[in-house]
Amino acid sequence: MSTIGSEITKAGTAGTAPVRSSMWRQAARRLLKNRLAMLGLAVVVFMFAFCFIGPLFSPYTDNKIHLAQMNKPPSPQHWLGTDALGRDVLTRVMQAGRISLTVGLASMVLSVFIGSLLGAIAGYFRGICDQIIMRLADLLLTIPGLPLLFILGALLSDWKVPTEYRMYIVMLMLSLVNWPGLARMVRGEVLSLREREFMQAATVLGLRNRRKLFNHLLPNLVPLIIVIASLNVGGAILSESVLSFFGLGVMPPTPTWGNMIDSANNMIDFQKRPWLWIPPGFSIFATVIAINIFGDGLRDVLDPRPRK
Amino acid sequence: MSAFITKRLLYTVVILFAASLLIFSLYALTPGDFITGNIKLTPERKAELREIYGLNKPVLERYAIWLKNALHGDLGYSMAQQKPVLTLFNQYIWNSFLLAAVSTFLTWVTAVIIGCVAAYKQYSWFDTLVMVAIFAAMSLPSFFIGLFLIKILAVDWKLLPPGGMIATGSQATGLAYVKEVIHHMTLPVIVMTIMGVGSLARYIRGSMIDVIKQDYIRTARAKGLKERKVLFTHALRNAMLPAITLVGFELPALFGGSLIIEKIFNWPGIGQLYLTSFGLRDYPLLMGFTVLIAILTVIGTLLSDILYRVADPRVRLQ
Amino acid sequence: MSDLLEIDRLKVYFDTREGTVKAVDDVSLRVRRGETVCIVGESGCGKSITAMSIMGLVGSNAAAGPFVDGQIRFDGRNLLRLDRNELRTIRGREIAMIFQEPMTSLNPVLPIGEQIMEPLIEHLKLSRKAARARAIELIRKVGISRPEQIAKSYPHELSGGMLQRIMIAIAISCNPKLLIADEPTTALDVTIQAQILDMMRQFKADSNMSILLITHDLGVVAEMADYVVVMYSGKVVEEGEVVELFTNPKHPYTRGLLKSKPVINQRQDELYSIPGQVPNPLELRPSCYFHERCERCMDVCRTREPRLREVGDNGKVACWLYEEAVVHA
Amino acid sequence: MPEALLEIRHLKKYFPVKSGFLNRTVGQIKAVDDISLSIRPGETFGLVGESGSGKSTVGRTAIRLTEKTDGEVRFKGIDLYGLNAEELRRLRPKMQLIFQDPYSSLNPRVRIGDAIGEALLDHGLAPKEEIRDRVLDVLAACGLSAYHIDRFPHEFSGGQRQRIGIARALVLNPELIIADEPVSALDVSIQAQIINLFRKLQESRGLTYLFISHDLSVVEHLCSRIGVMYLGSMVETAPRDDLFRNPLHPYTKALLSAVPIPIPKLKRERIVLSGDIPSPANPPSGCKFHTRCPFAVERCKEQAPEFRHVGGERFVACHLV
Repeated sequence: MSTIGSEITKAGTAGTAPVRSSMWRQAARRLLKNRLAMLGLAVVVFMFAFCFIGPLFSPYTDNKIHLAQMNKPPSPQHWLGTDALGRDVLTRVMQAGRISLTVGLASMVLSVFIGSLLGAIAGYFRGICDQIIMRLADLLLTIPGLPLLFILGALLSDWKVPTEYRMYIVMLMLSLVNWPGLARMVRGEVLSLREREFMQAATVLGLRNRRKLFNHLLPNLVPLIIVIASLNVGGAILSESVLSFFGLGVMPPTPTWGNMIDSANNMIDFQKRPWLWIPPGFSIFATVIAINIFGDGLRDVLDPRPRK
Repeated sequence: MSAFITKRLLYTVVILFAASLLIFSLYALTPGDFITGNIKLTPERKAELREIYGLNKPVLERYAIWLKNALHGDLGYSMAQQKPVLTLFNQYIWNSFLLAAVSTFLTWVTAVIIGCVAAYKQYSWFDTLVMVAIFAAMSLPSFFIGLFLIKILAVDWKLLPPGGMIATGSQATGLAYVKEVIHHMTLPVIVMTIMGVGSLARYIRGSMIDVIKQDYIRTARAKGLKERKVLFTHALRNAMLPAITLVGFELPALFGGSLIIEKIFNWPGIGQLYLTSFGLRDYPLLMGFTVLIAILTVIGTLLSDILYRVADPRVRLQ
Repeated sequence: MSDLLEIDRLKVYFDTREGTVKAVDDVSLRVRRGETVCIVGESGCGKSITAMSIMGLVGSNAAAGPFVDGQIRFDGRNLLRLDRNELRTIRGREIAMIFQEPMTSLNPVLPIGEQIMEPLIEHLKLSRKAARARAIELIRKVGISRPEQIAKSYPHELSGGMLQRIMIAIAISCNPKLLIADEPTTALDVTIQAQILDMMRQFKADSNMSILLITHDLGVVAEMADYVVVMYSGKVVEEGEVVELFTNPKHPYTRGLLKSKPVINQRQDELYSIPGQVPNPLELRPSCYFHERCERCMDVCRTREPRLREVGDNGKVACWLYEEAVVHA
Repeated sequence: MPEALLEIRHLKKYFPVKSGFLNRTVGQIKAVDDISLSIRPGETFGLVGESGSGKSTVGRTAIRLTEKTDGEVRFKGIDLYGLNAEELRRLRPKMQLIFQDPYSSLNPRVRIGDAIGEALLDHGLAPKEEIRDRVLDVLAACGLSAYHIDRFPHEFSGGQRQRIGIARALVLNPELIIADEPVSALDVSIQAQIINLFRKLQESRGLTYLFISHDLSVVEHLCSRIGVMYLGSMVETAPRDDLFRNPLHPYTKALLSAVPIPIPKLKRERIVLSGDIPSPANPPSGCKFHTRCPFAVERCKEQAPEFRHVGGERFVACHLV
């Protein structure tokens, strides 16, 4: 994505030296050199493949109940054993991952979208809309996260939402709680970008507001939003699992990593059948740590302010 | 300075009103209530009770009543426990506070040490190790690590009790009681510390790295001061400035208790109280708890602003 | 006048992702007691790093510490071979340093008085009370009124000029033999700069202290220096007595610098300007590093590095123009 | 006298100091306090002064980058502060500003070809196909090569970036260029190149400059008339030779004597001002310079001197002159 409005340089670059690498290609090259970040990316890709492609290879995707196979420990047929209804735990972890990752990612994208939009508006136009948005954000941030989610969860079960739609409502709930923090961060960035000297230069050149916003402010804001998003994906996945753990998120029989761990609440499963709740827990940990490490590498490359 | 405080206090009161109104209406929206949910009561009895507790009145009116009482220090009557909400809070909140205070202290001490050493030895193997450990701590789902440690330390190796504040049915008092509580407290504190130390250590490390690059650190070294003095009198004091604002944000967690930890470790704190009463739809208690946390959050924010103004001479004088 | 400081073939190389940067490449210079030596050069010529290496403050916690070679003899002791503690007792005690940005060179959250007392307590082992009294005296000595009040105030409450005076108070607190000043007045207004330069000359006269002054301003060099060293791309290209160097500059770079600086009441119509820009430190090959910008560039300049040789009385120059003269003479 | 290109009359810019509960304004920082000057077409007017003198603020309020508090600014006879936003925007290409810091005045994520050509496109000053050639011409005029067109600012040195800043202003064929300390951040050899570029462009394109600087030797080289500012007020205005050979105001004399001359062992009597520049938040009473002026008398403390004409094109604000 080379910068918007580069019609001038694109118009006739044939005769000149090869098009100089844009900021994005240079950032990508520096990222590739960061071994730790690449390891993180590899694990993330593996987890996505594991959850989305894995089930295709598993013979047990029918989720049928095999009472004969109840609560079997890990064995050659069932690498991670079976659960109380005789279903293959490995397949369920894959399917659960699909839901958890989708909900985590989707709620992050939603809250970053809402947060950035409102934050940018508040930061760029300031005045009343800044006050309204920020006061609303303050209000939401005053109410403790978990109790708020509890109330929303309860409302959810009351409206008798069919299970398959429940996932999308959970996404909405998570982004409702997350967007104020993001809005505040983006607003701060926009306020500082607005005062930068190259924005004053744009005013001196007499550029229209539209061009100042899209050609000058946005190209500098987009990398920061990507960094904020990558650092929040992990958090979103964690909060989804917390919700499911409290039985508020996606309800069984649809599996999520969170509600699979919830099974550990009954004493026997917890003590005798760790293969039921440890694999989903470990999957969350592996995915989130990989995303955080990759996100950190991304931030070093995209965020001009040197961190390390 | 005082003008700043009065303006902020006014703003705090406004926010609290808005928050309590929002919370109250949200709770009013949640389906069912203690009475209808209670199967033991006959329908007439239920109607009668609803009348007494004024549940039939419109939401705004109920809020007004609640608010009037709350301003007089009466947070209403817990239907499930048949006790005033405040006395209930008083009973359980200190258990949560004990857990949170110890773990917050440990979190801050560990984070400052790890953060500073990692920043000072930047690019060293220790720094990379610390960074990976920080990422791990930030990526662990708290309930999972709790269960995991209980499984290994309590169930398999029987080193620590799996939960509760005292051994079931023990009548220990005095020193024995204290020793027993500490024994039970160890595991939850470990988990809470792991949860907190990740992001804090990373924050302090980042702040320390920025400060070490500053000109006045170079001046301190040019003065021939011992490296220890350069680090503690000059670097740490400046690095901790931004961290001070985080102290205020710990306030809600100190008293609010952690719902997750108290559920897994069966710890008789205010968080567990909230969980059980949520199931029973015991509104007065739920409302009291949520508003209490909201108050603590807002006071926490105010506290960090004031702390920052006091700590940083550049801001203090404005 | 015996030598107080002698730098002999100093090399400071930094390893970066793109390659090795020879920031200081085989630099030698000496400072005699009671003498002011000025190192002049443009940004990136290595003058600051040369100064910082004397104090052992170069990239103290950079990714990989710089490669440092050569000798820095101060009062007969090679500073590069001293262990951290020995070097630390010299810093602030025998060699003091002031920097370019006074606004950021003082700890923002520590009162001024405290920051002056620190070296007194550390090196002279004064009690806090004695150190505080000495600090107030020092503040008065650097020309600031109401010293008691200033001692209690914080850096952000003072102007740039006053802060630089405080830095000088800290520097002279233990009566050092050598004061290193890295662009001390660059960030100050010209009327304040005049006051600070006056004061530095005053202290040098009072205590026979030597000064190593780093600057890019030829006017300041002319006012302060006894001896001048001109640096370019990490190397010394010319050095000499101040009058000789200004009236009869030898190296084309020195001559170019002197001609391209506009001088009050000596207006020229067309300002001479050295073409091109400083070479990229990563692409340096054996040659005279100034050859691309030099009017009198010869073939030999492009391939072989000229040696710094004696010329005239007490002057040196590294340029093939003078090499020939010696060969033919 | 041909009609002035830029006419500034009694310009004032006060920054309010707010404190207290209702953020009431309790004081005023008089950054620019009653400045008047006029610049004829093709002339270079130099504005000198130390930090806090308000010279940059004059530059920015003169093209309405920051709004004025009082006074009048006329560009080619047009009252700038009478225009609405759109009219002002359309007039902007005619009066350009060049910033001091080459690193922060260029957008790091925009190629320099776009940065230079963008305003032409936005104002419709040239058809799309022609823009590229216009950019190439102006790059050449500023000493940059064609292949630089699609590079990013971080690939250039300080001197080259300043050339890009000049090219960005030049491509709009402005009549007035305000240069706010354009060479202060550059090394001596690069400084000379940029100064020569300014002079060459003025001769070839008939530009008019308002040149703001704290470096008197650069100002003497480039400017035809010079104004000296101190703490928001104009203390003296004069043609270059008069000012440098025979300065009238004590501050100008002190300023000139403080500039270090690159001639060693030069014997010259120097006026070293005592004390520090007072804070603009509470300037001294009467003549603001009286606290540091070696010739100050009782009258200077009470009454601010009037900025009056003293013959030829010379103005000065001092009771003793």
